[in-house]
Amino acid sequence: MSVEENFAKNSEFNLSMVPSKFASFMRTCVIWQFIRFVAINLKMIIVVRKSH
Amino acid sequence: MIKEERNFADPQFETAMIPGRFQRTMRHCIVWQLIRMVFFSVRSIGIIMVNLKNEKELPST
Amino acid sequence: MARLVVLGAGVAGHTTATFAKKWLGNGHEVVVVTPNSLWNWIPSNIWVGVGGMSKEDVVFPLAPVYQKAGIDFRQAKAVSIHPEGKDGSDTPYVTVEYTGQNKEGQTEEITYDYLVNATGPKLNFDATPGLGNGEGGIGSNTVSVCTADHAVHASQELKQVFEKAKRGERQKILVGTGHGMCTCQGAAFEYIHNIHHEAEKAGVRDNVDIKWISNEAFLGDFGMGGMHMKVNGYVVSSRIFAESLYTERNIPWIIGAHVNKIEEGKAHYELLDGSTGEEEFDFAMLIPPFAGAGMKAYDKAGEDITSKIFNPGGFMFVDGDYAPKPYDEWKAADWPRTYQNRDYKNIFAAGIAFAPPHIISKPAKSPNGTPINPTPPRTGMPSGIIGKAVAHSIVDLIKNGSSAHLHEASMAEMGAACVASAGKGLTGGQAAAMTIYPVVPDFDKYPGTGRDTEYTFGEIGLAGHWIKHILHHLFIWKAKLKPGWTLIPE
Amino acid sequence: MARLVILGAGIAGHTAATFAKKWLADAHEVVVISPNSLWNWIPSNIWVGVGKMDKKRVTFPLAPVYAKAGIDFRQAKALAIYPEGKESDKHPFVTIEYTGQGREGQTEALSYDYLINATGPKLNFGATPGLGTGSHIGPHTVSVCTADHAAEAHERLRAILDKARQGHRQKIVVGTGHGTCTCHGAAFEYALNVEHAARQAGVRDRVDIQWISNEPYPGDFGMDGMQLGIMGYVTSVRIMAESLFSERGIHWINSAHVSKVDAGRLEYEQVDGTTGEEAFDFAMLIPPFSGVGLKAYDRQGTEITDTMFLPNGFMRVDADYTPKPYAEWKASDWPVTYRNPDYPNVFAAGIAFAPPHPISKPRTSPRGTPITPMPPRTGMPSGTIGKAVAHSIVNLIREGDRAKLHTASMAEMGAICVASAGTGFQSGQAVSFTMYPLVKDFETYPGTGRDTKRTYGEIGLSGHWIKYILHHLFLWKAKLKPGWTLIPE
Repeated sequence: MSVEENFAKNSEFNLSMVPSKFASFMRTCVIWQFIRFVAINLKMIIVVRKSH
Repeated sequence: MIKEERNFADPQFETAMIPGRFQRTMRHCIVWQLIRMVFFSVRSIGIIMVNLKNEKELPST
Repeated sequence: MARLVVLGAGVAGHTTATFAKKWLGNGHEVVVVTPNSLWNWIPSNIWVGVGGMSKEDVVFPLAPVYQKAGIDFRQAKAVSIHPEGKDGSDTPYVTVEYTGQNKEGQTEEITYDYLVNATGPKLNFDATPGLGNGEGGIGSNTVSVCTADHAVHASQELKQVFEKAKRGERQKILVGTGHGMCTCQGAAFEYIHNIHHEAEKAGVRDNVDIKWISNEAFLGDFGMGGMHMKVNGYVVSSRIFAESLYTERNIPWIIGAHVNKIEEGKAHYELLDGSTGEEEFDFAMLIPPFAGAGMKAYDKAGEDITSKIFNPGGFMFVDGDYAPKPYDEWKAADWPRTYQNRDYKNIFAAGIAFAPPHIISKPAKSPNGTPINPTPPRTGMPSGIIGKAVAHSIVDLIKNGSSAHLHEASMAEMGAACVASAGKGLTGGQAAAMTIYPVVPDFDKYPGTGRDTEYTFGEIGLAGHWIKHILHHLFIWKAKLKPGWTLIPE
Repeated sequence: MARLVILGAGIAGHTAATFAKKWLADAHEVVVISPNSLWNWIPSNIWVGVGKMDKKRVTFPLAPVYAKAGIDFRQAKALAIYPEGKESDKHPFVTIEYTGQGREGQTEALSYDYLINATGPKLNFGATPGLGTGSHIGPHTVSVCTADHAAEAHERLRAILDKARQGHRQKIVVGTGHGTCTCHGAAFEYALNVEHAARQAGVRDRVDIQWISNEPYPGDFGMDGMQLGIMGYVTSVRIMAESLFSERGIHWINSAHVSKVDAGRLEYEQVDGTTGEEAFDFAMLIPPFSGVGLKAYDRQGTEITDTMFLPNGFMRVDADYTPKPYAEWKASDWPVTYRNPDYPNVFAAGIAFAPPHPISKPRTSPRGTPITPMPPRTGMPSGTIGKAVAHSIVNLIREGDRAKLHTASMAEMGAICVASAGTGFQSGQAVSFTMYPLVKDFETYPGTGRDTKRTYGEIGLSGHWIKYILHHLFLWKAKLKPGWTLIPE
């Protein structure tokens, strides 16, 4: 509820996607982020390999 | 040519979220959609309950 | 025995020099000319700027590393290039002016067989009145995080602002770009989100208004015309991604702004629609525009040929297609592939020093004729990749003669991985991890977004912070040429 | 023995009549007056409009249902209300004119003890030249507002898709036909269903689809948009709507008042004053809604229409109609009991009641043309209001003037809305929304005006299944088949 009040503060905020409590929590949830860490690394390695 | 990329060629479509292949598949995946239907039904019942709860009785004037 | 002279020891120059030396061995000479005695991992400067790291964490002295590697290091500033030599000698050379090694102020001519210009940018604070001190340095009105020293200064100023906020004084922070032609929005983006994060940690966020101002046409342009990336299975414009992040953190934005004047506590700006405005601040970090390092060039007769070798911005012409063309005729193929100078085949330019054929974002002007558009970023991963390719080419030229095949690293065929910090902390930190392929959009190959959405992806979270932190140590390890450094990709 | 007269047999009127009769049983009289012999599940009309259902599947004859329930059904059009009766007889009454039951054209005066005005909208095609005259649709555009209109829309759409199949490029325009339209949801569904139909017919690449609407942006829906929870984020429905259009290659024109329609061409004016025109081969434009044009007279026979109704023909109820600037609008302005302030035995339900103000921000073009989407009052809110009003009247009949009234404020009411984006048991899709409350309440929910935990949206096949199940469920309920009272509004 706290972050979505931002919508009211500024009309230009209206085209945004503001994370809910769950999404915010997942962003700093260590277990989930470890999984994402591996996934992002794989994605990055692919791009690095494509670039050389 | 990937569908979602073609659509972004139009500037009016800039601020959109266009589903990728995975999201498009999930939208028609029967098992997942059954789960979503149950989920949405539960939400709908929540709304109906709130409406019933909010129906108050006021003294007639 | 051939001599390769590398001007600059940033990401591009350092990569070129170290790989060239490794491949050439002791049979040939590699000389590095740079005015700084320290190597700096620039991406971490933003953490110095919020007090999360000290200067020592992001720099190390170059001399011992080069000594161990057998690279001839001259702490000097390159002044001019003489690609045809001079009267009486055909050997090309550069003149340098020492800034250290106890030879301060002395000039010297260093001959070369091959030259790599990797001088990086000049931080052109003078482009906006009030942004600098008139000597290319940082002024008293605004701070910067472009160098480690600037960042240290910024963190001290920021600390004072936080202290005032703690005492209940409302503070206004402005972060962004200080001119209509800036690049490097990424650094400002990271800095503003790190400030937000630190303000929250310090419990003063409610007393601090944070605002973004930049020359981008929309939030999330980043000088690359924005990008469309996969997020949660959807393809979205980086605009939504960025606007969402700013909204979530209650950071309003001014976009399409050319900051034309800074006074104490006040920035004046002009917008793309021609309107003007001003914004007050207690603390402002505004990135200056970049110019070339300001080297001159002379032919054999001593005539100034600077404009033949460099574009008006001071960046070196290479094998790009520099013919002016309207925006919709721009092609991915215009971008340079080998970074070889078009006139002198033994000169290359890498990193920020090469002249991009055109900007990547859509060019835009205000009704008053002020160009307001971000110039293309050439930092980080692309710099390293280009540096390595150039080293490869020169090594082949030295070993196999002028018929050698040159190595290519077009930014239109190059992906980049970019991790933009949004707050530091082992469990509370966050960063936006992005991959983008290719850097320069190729609308022939990928009509629509210009990029391959399979490989263009973005996500924000703690994992991104871990990656950024690991990259910090990894690249400093690599730059120090510690065991296994060649295994670490650019 | 009291008599409750209900004008209209749409969602609001039918719900009110059936519940009132169930609760009052044979002790009191319930009379329904409706000019139509058929009941229509309007949300499914868009499927008739793309030929996925025929008219028979979305309508049924009312007479047998009412006969079985013991409701007195008069197939007639209400003409005027006499809430004070006549000089000679102070009993209030309505005058009606039959349109069926073998008595076409006959008029009659019908006295009542309680009256519910649930007449729904007049489809005001006449508001835009070329869209039609009066309440009749013109030859240039089609509509999906009634089952007959929808059937005709399908006939013409089929011809368009045939032409596309023969290789002719076709242009389809879908949206609203006037600056003050409401019911964007139906047009939105139709646009997506037409796109789906064109794709299924294999001619999508030869059909250009253009959306035109009086909303400030796609997804306003006359409710000032909404911020909803989706995939763990809270986002404006604008992004969702624009994304759906983008994904399907449907272009949009916003803030447009369609000012004139000709054969194959329409003119529009936008809120910034610019004008434009759009050529089309097929256009489905929703007309603006107005009240059905009921008159009211006092005991002396003096017309009092203006005191009972607002100028747009909707009935005054217990809302705060004082004109106020947008910033001062409050959730508490909205009606709670739907009782007429002057005549306490008259109520209005569904579209027939006058909303105190739009929900979207009102805007006018530099030329003074209002371009403001009006608040939707259809579907779930209509049913909920109809039931609450029936409840109140039953209490009044049983307990007299001291009885308690039931409330159904749209500012405290949630709604479930499923917008179809294409039919098919496996290929269909629909956007399922829940929202709470319907009218934004910034005092209770300072951020977005709504409770984002209860305001939610998702697109997928499951939405289509839900819409399909609702279709059958509500027809079952409207036919008063066993267990009908268990199905919520």
